[in-house]
Amino acid sequence: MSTLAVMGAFLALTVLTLFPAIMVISTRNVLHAGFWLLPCLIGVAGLYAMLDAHFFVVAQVLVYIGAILVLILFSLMLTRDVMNPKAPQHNGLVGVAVPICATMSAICALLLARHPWPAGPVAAAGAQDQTVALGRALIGTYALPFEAASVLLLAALVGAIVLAKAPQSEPPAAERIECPGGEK
Amino acid sequence: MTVGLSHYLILGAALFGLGALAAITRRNAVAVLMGVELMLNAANLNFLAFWRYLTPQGMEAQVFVIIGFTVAAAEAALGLAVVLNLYRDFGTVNVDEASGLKG
Amino acid sequence: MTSAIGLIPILPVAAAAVAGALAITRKAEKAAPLFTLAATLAACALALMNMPGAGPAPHVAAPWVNLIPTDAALAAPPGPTHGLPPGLSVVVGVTLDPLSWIMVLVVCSVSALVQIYSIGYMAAEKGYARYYCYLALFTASMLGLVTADNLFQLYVGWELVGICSYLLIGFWWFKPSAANAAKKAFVVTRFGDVGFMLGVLLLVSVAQSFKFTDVFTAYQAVADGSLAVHGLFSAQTFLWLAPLLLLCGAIGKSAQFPLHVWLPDAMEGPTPVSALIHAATMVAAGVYMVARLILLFTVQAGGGAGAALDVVMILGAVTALIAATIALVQVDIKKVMAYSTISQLGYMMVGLGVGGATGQVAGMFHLVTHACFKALLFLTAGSVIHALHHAKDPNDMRGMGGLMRRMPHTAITCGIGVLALAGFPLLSGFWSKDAILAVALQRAGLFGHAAGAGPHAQVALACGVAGLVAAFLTAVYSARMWLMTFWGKPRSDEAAHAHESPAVMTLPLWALAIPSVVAGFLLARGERFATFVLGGEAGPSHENLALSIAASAIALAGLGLGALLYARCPAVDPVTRLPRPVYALFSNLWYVDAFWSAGVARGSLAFGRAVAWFDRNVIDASMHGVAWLVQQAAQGMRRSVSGQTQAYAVVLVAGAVAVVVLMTLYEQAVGSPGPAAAAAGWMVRR
Amino acid sequence: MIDLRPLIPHCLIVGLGILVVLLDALRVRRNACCLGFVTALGAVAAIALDWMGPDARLWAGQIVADPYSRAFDTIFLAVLAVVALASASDEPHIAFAGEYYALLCFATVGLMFTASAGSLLILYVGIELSTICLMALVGFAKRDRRSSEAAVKFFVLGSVGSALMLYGCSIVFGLAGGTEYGKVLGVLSGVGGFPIVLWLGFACVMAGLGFKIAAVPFHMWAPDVYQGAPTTITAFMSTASKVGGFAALLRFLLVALGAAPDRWAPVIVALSAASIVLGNLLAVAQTNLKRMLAYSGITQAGYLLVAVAGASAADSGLAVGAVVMYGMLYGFMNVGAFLVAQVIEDHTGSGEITALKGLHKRQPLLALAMLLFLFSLGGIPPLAGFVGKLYLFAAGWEGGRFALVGLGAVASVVALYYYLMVALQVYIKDPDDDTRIPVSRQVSLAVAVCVVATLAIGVYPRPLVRLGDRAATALHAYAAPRPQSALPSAQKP
Repeated sequence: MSTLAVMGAFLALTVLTLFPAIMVISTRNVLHAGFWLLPCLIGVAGLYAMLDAHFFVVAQVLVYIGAILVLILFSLMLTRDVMNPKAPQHNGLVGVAVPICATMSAICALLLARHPWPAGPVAAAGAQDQTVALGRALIGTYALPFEAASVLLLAALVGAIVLAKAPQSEPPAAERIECPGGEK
Repeated sequence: MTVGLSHYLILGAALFGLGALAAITRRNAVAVLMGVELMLNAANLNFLAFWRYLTPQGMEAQVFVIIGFTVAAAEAALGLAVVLNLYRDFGTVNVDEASGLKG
Repeated sequence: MTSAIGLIPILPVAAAAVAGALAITRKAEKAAPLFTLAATLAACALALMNMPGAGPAPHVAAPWVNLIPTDAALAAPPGPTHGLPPGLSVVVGVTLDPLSWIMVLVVCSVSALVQIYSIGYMAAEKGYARYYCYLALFTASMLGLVTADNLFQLYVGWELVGICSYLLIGFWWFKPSAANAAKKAFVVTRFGDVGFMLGVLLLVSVAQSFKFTDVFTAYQAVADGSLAVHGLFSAQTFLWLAPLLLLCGAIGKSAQFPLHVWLPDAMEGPTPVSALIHAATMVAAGVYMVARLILLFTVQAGGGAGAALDVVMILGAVTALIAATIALVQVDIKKVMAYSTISQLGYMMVGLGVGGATGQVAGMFHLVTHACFKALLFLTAGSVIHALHHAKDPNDMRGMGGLMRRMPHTAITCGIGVLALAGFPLLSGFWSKDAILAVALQRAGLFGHAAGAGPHAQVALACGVAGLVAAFLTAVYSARMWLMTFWGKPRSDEAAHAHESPAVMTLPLWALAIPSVVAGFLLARGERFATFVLGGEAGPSHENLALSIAASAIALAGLGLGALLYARCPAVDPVTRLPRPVYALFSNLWYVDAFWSAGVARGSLAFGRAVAWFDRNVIDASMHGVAWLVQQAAQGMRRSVSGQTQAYAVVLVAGAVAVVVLMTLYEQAVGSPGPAAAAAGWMVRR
Repeated sequence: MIDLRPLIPHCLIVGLGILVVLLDALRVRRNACCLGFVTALGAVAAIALDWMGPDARLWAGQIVADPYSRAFDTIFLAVLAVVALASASDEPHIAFAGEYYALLCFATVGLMFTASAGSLLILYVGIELSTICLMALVGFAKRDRRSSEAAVKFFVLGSVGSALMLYGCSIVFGLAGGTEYGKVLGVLSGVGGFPIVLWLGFACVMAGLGFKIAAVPFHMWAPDVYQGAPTTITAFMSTASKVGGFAALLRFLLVALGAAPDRWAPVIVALSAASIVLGNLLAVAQTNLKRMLAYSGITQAGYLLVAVAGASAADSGLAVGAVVMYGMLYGFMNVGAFLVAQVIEDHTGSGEITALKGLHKRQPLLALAMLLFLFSLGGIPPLAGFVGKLYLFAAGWEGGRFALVGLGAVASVVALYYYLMVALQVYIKDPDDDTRIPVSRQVSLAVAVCVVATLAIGVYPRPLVRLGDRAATALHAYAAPRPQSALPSAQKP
């Protein structure tokens, strides 16, 4: 691929990633925000592909888009009926948060761009070799973090089940409604 | 002009900031979770960019990304359970309405 | 036998544990005093058996803990350290040098008498065993403090004394005023304690040891220039800062101006506790500490005049004077005594301010005699209050009068105490007060000249004169207090029907009255005392007939004036029934009376009121003001914690950004380009 | 073949977690308190096994088993044991008792990883593991609205904190080509000493660790979450989790960034001063006991940071020893205070400080225990808190942080005010209701352990000092083999 084509692809993926990200923030409808997350995550998967990280392209699609995003959309639909479409979808912190997040992004971008990173990309191994090497690493040098991550998933699973399971006796409905700050 | 490491890093920084913005300003708890996922994605992008340009033979970055995926999945699962709980007790999924504890 | 002296502070702790167990289980509460009293007397006996003689003072020590024993620190190559060396160890020890020995005797005997007295006084109270538990703990803390041979133990005892006083002053927790007074005493003294702690840390960091002897050696070495001071300070700064920081502690604990405000409020505790606090324990701690460490106040660079001693002396004189004037206008019998205590503590500070062994002896001498007569006075006050406990305000002297007949033992012993306090010739207070005035005025160049380092002559002169004035005022209010309480006719039903306290309460009074009379005389005007304290060396003589006569005259004049002013106040004047010429004579005297009232007395009363006002509205109020400000700031901050999760997240993210910005600023301050500058440079180059 | 013996205690605790779930699921609860005792016993056994294991650095130094990590493991496991014991009496009322203990165990394993972490990878995994478990535990009291609210808050802030930390790790990785601490140290010997970008990574990692230790400005979650969470969980979070953050922080700063202490020191000093001032100020205004303890915990984190700041300038041995020591005694006294708070809250239904009114009449022994904990937290001799604070301040002083030590000393006075306010309620005020407060045997035992530890450490701290000493020596030895030329001053040509 020519340099120009690579640049073009990168720019396209940038737009594909950042524009939906902005929409995730700004769109009023939360369900739409959930849908906007899809192209964003696909854009990131594309970037992974450009970085020759083949395993993670698949992982991104499977884990993020296949599992996490579906989970998110599912729970959005579950709780949608409580959301008043006329109520504001953003809190009063926009004025404070925008400059702070912009500053953070700017500082990160400037510093990272300015740093004299060692020159140029080194040729990457093929997809199959990479995946084999990763598999070996996960049962070799990095077995411990891998195992720890499995405990982490187990813990999250246990915690999620405990929290999500309905309590034996529901509190009366009247008690639920009068929450502090409930009426905005 | 070729696409270099810094391009990915700048993109990552932007994505990170946008994720933080979503996490801070959206009232809906699920949308907050989406923001956090964006932030984690930015970090993962950083890792893979560094891996590709600096240590293509090393494995640590990829392991870190796998951990990042795991954490994202775990947080999504747990987060949604927490939100469900919030919905049960408060009748809302807006983070800013659960503000009884303060001071 | 010597090794047993380690038990002196431990025995009362054990007794306190037993009493505490009785208090918690609420069983056999009446047995508590047996244990605490036995422990106190045993400690006293141990001290008596180990009286320091010509040889080295009895001393036991045991290593307790190495404070900083890290192997890593020991293995590290020697580099610049900022103070504490690796392997600094705390050796706990009990010493019975003359200074400690005297204090042990004073603490034990006063504590034992207070405990006996309390058997009667507290008989009807709830929490009997709890009370004795606290008393024993208080005694133990003070014994630990005075027998310490190192700064660490001194500090621990210092803090424990504070806690015990908190518990005892707040003993009647159901009275809000008692609870507040307890808090106030604790918090106000803590202000001084901060200084004390910093002073201890500073000294230890230089001396690299907690032991008094090591600290003295190191301090002397710094003064000589043979030891360098690391850290923030120059040697010169260290030499004045360290003693002054220590003095802060004494100001708080010994109720010196301007931190004396807690002491009058501390009267909310049971009266025997006041006796203990005022005579032997809490307030004596500060004076004892300064006396113990007097070398630090005296030694200055190049043998120059002691700025630290000037401060001690001026502070003492100001306190003595101010407190005496306030005492003049009080109507609460315990308040009079409280201010009197403050005033006398000021005296002790004036004595200590002379510096060296001379000052040490003078201050400690007054501490000992004051312990006798002030404990006596408080216990008599307690006896009176106990007798009047049905009255609306049993402490108010305006509701007393004529108790002389109803309570002869109390009245006579109180009279002895009052005379001793006023400095009546040949009683104990006379000798010790005289000694302080003598050393102060000698330092000023009068009555012979004193050699060696010490405060400036002008300061000594001013403070000596202030001491004389205060002595006069002391005599006035002493007479007033006694006369208003015991003289004349009862001014209330309760006073008219008061009964003498039981023997268990009056016996301790007599036991204290005897030393109040003879202590000064027996110690031969301080000289025998001085010889003992200085370990066999003959103390310097302050024999000066002229000064003694002057002091006696001042005391007698004060007493006389008091009698003139107040002997008539309590009741309808008996002299009106006398034959006419005699009455005229008394009338003439009355003119003198009026003259004194209009002139000196009313003036000093007004001054006293003004000082009391200042005390209440400026010093007290500024303390409250600080507390109020903190509360307001806290409430303001509290409102900013909104409960909004995402506002918290903003702070979290902003915190991370702030860390980067902070590092930038710091880097720019130290000269290398920070991220912001680097980023700007990058933009320009593009 | 890699020697896996150092990981036996970790495996034991994971296995313990699974075991209690199975015991619960199979209804093997003859005695209702069995699970709590099993957990506590397992924790104690793990402490013993931990100290029997060999010292090792596994997988190229990613994980380090040495007396330093063991000292901290001991703290986490001791807190786990005490908390499990105290929870045992409530077991019949907990809906998912097995899962409750399992999550506590998993959180403890995560903390043990943070103490052993020799690379940011392990550190991140450990921190995430403990945080995720705690997220679930905070919301465990599902029928309590406050618990749900606290869970949401902890979840949102914890996720943002973890994302910040992961981003920071990525930057450090990019600079060093790896996150093993030795590699990070190598970056410092590169061109220009301390690359500017490393600040960025440091700041983000610091945000994650600051969140864990609840230091200002990363502290905002703590009061709300402490107040809302079940009290036993609060006790665990405010001690084990906080100390775990310090274990990781010290190793990261002294090993990975050990060659540039003058660069990170100002940040630590600023965090410390801010924590001390803000924590104290806000604690003064609190009326809820758990909130007050939360703000006091923020102040305590500030005190610990005084020692960390001291470690920057001088030899770090004293500071490390002081942190280990304070971590241990803080664990006992703070857990003790929270357990008393729990008893009161269970009985009266109120978490306000005024609920303690006249406690000494209703339960004299518990009142005495509370008084001891409060005085110890206030740093009054001869209790443990005094010795600990002495060490922390001595370490700060040794490191030349005189102003910070002065601030800490003044703050200790202010802190006494709010501790005494509670003592006032306990001892001075009259109770509204004179009935005796029942305390279960399990809770009594747990409180007694805390009391004995608080007293014993205060009176005879020597063994704990030795422990801290060994930990310091170990960390020193771990950091020492690095070439001294890594120091920026030495690598000039």
